[in-house]
Amino acid sequence: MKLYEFQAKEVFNEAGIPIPKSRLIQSIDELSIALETVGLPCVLKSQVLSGGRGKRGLIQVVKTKEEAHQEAKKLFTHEANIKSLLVEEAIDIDQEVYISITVEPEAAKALLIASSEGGIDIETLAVEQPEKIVKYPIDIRDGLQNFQATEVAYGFNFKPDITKQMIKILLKLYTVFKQYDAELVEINPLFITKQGLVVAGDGKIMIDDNSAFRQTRYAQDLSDYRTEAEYEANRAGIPFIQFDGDIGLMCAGAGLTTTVYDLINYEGGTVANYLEFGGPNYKKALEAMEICLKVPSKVILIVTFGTIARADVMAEGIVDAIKRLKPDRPIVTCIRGTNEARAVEILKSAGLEPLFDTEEAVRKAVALSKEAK
Amino acid sequence: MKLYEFQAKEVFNEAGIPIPKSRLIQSIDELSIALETVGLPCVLKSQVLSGGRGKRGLIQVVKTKEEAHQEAKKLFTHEANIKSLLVEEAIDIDQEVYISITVEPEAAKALLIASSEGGIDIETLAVEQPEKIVKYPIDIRDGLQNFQATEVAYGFNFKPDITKQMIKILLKLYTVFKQYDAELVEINPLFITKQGLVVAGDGKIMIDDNSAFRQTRYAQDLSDYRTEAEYEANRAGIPFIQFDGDIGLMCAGAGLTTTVYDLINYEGGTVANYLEFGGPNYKKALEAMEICLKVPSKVILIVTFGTIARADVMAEGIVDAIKRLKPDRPIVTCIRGTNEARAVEILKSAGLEPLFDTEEAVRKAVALSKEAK
Amino acid sequence: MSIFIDKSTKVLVQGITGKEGAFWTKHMIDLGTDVVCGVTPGKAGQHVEDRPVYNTVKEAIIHHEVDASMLFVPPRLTKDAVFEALASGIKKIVTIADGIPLHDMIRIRQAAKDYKALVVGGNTSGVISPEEAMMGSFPHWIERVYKKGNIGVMTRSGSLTNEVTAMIVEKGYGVSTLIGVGGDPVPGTRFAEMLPYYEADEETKAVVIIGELGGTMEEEVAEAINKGVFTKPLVAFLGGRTAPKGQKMGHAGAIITGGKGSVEDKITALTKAGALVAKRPRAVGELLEELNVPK
Amino acid sequence: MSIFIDKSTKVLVQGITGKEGAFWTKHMIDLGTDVVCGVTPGKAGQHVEDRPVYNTVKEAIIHHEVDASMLFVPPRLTKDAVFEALASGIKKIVTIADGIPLHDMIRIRQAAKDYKALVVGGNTSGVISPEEAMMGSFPHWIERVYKKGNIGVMTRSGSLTNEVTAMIVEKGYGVSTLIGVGGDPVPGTRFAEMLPYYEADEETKAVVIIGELGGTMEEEVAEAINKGVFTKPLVAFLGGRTAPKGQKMGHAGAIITGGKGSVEDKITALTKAGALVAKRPRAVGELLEELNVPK
Repeated sequence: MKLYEFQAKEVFNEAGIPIPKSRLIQSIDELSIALETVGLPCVLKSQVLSGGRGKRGLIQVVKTKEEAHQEAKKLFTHEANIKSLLVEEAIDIDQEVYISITVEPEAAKALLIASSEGGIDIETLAVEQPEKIVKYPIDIRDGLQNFQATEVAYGFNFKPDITKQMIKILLKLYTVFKQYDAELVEINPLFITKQGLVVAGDGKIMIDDNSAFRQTRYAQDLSDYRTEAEYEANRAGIPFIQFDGDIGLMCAGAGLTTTVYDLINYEGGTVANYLEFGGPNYKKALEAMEICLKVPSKVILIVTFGTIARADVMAEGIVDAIKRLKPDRPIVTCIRGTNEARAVEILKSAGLEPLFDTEEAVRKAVALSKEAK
Repeated sequence: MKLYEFQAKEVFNEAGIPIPKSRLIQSIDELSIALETVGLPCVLKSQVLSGGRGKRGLIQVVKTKEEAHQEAKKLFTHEANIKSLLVEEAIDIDQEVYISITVEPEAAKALLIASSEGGIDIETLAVEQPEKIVKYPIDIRDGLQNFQATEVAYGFNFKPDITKQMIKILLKLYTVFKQYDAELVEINPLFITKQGLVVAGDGKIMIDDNSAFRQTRYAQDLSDYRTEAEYEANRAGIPFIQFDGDIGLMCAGAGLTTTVYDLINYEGGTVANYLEFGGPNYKKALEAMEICLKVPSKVILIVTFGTIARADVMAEGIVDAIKRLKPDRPIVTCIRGTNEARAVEILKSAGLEPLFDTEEAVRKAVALSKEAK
Repeated sequence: MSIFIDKSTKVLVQGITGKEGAFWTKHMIDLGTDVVCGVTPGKAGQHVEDRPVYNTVKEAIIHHEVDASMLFVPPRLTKDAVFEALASGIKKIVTIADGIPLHDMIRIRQAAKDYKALVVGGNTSGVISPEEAMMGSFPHWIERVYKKGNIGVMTRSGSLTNEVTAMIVEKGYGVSTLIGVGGDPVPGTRFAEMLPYYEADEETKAVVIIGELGGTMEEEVAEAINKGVFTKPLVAFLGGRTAPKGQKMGHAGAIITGGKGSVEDKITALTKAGALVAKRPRAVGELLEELNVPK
Repeated sequence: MSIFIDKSTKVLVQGITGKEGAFWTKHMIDLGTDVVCGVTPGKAGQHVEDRPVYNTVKEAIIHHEVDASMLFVPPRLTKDAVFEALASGIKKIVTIADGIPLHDMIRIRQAAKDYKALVVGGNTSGVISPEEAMMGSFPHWIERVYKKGNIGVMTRSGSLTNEVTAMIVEKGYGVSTLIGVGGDPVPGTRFAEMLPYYEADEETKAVVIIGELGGTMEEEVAEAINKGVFTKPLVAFLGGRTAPKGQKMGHAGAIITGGKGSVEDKITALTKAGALVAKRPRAVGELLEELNVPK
């Protein structure tokens, strides 16, 4: 689970990592008070979970009250469905630094990544001048130790005062990583101000979903779903992504789904949505199909090869869902695995033509999607 | 630093280790309310830091209000200088268990010690039937793990319900050990009640003095000092113990002090007090001698062999202290170490006869102490 | 033949009395697995499929020789159960738990390294050597997938494994040992770590890996081939060639891999190392034939 | 000759620019110690006694070969400084800090074991090989204690060491290497662990240990003699024979040692192993003579 910038900064602030003066507003009415607190010039930062906000125009520097109102109005009515803005003081930036802590799966360690050349071009730097990026493995039993943060910080060759601030921030960033069961904590850019202070310019925290049971502070935020179908799927606990193609996919397993996605593309078709209909969701045929039918697709393709997710149970669910929902588009099934013979009987008795070969099923779905055009 | 039983139980309670219903009282006036809360019969437990309370009559079981008042009055006027009583419900004991966690210096681990035969005879058991005591080393990086507590608890062959309570208590006891930088956490006895509950009958927590800077909750309690001299020494940060012999000792270093103590005994003398006049205290000659003079001794013997604690600085301090305090008893000095030639000059110029050999100094002090009788 | 487990491997089951544990223990035994005993705290004295149950692993290994432990333990308790098995000296551990906290998995893998043990999982069906033995939750009854043979299979996926393996079997091949390393970001055991075992196994004539977007496990396989650690034919199938790119892991993910880690990069690395990469599941079997891997 | 340190040992000083660090660095050099460089974060570029200062140990070892690290670091920061030295591959570390938290010391000793390193201290004056080298805060200028010779000395005490060693020197002996293991309940290095080095050192003809009440370090020495790990003459001095008994460690202390650990028990163990135990400091020198240890 990814936190919003304002949430990440809230966490940073509590941990003792300096953040700019700021105020979160949910409507244009709150802007004036925010400006009084924060001062001018300031930055209006749209709170959305997707990246590349700067390039998409979702971050605006404003110098006057009028400009602030004008830009805030634009952002609140932006198609990106922006629910809140972080109004933040404008910082006199001397330098932008990159720091993050993530997981290194091979070594089974945490990995501190740092570069004195932070900012939006960090990924380019990683490719072109990887030597400018420090990668420092951390044993999670002891955590990031003071001497390690010291080694990293002095490596930047900042002035002593900046270095001391940097050491503290690195140590605190690790405590956040640990305390929040994070997949990633990232500050990019970390500003060094002209006044000689080190301040988090942005903040990204991704909490491990498997640790949700012990990370209850920030529940999954639903305001960022783009469509009703995505929202419904999330409520039902069903992984779902919406695209703008023709074939609605109900598949089991991320690997098989991705493969079917590839096969559809190879055959010249397009995907309308991805829906996880396997694992713990294999008994949720009704909800799954209901969500699929909300997406404007031309055909629904169901591909499974289940083990614990029994084929017969899935087939029964599908048949039941068809009876209840009376879908307005053709359905192609390719349901295999445990008890597949029984599944075939069930599907046939409901008038469907069960297929057994994934490629064949994909070809049929693509053909149907083209016919419907 | 050792906590009182009531403090240890406070810590246990917060950590989730069950304790008996109880109320702390500081005077006899509070007894009635305590009895109402706790009920009868109950136990009056004197809160003193020294051990062997049961054998010294400092713990009394009472059945009636009258008996309670009678015994409480006795305890509050007891020579042991009891400042408070823990009034605790009487428990229907089925079995007494021993558990503790301490440090194993050789292996560099924590050590969980447990026996299903707890109570006051645990030390005898340790000598006579050591196989009845489990010693379980714990890696402090991971702490006591659930499976380890499970192994220890099932080793007792209790009923499953008791075992489950035991596992939780072991895990919580470890969190106390860790959280309080403890040298020792001990529950003896740990009661198994006739009702099938596991409850801490007593509690001992010893906090590492070197961790005092991060263990600030319980400051050293001064009410337990027996004499004004001990209290003053503690205020001055000077290690001090009072005995009832004739020679007041101002020594540097625990090892040397203990050795001088031995030598005095070998020579037929007795020690009036031990005072640490070395290490960080080597400049505190005035305070040290002031404390020594409060103890009824016949002679003061000063033995040092200092390195950083410079001999000349100590000699100067002694001479200054003598001038100011005008001691009423003879002083024998044996001050060696860094700059000892200068120290000799200083002492001689003040009319003292500096000695260089510890045994000679001890013999002289013993002789003086006998003359004075 | 097979690696990791065969008929002679003595398996202990942690969490044997649970619903899932008892169900799959029966199936493991049906397939020939030598399940010797089980552990569930508080259930000592009970039996599951005639196998005795103990309170702790420590107790169990007093009475039984044990080579491997199979965990049917909830994700939150998995770290503790793995540590218990490791502390008892067990060197092969399989956990199928789906939802093990990430930071727990880091500790599990780190501990496995310290103990020089293999922990396979979580988020997997486990390990199966068809007609020999199984540790996990494989539906060995699906004949067109779980057929004995001479192809080693390693996979990060669930259903996709059935899809691909079915294509191998369709061509007349079978499986020596199938290892599901699992779909978690930090699996206990990685592809490249199992290659030396497949290399040493006389009956395994080729290995198929079923990979995914993200991470560097496939690149590590390419490296192992480059280093000569693995010299047998290797065919890879990777889903996600046309998948829309998500930027899930912020900049850090891209930085770690130096901007690599995409399916294209994996394909390049594997191809350079001399492995074949199948575009469709069906092609896996076809490529094995092209390589003249005997059936 | 000497063990642990001699003229050729290249020593790094952590905390070299501090008051204590600079003071003792001068004395270490005066005694012949090969101090090659120092570390204090933020002071890179400075010099102490002409030795260059670096921000980190990692940086220092790029420019210097280092055999040992001497710490003049406050007790609260000692764990971090020891870990820094260990992480840089330094295998001999001495810390004189008085007041290192107990749980920190457990980790320090555990880490030292993991790294197969020796950490001497805290709460000690360190290690000295008279006329060769010194790591710590020994007043080598006190001639009647710090005289070169062939007696190895190990001690848990401070001032008592001067007292006892003076008695050794009074009899015409001198010291090969004096190691203060320190007075903390968990010292980084224990008596018995240093015995093999004294055993191997040709010039050391006998070892004197200066022990105390409590703990089991003296019993471990007896065991080492029993096992033949140490075969040279050994004389022990133990203070506290007549000391009033405190029950500081509750029941646990008594349980761990099975009711033992008193000075009498230590004397019994050492005597049984063939060591001699001196009753008074003066007797230490006398016993060495009785044992015909050459001067």
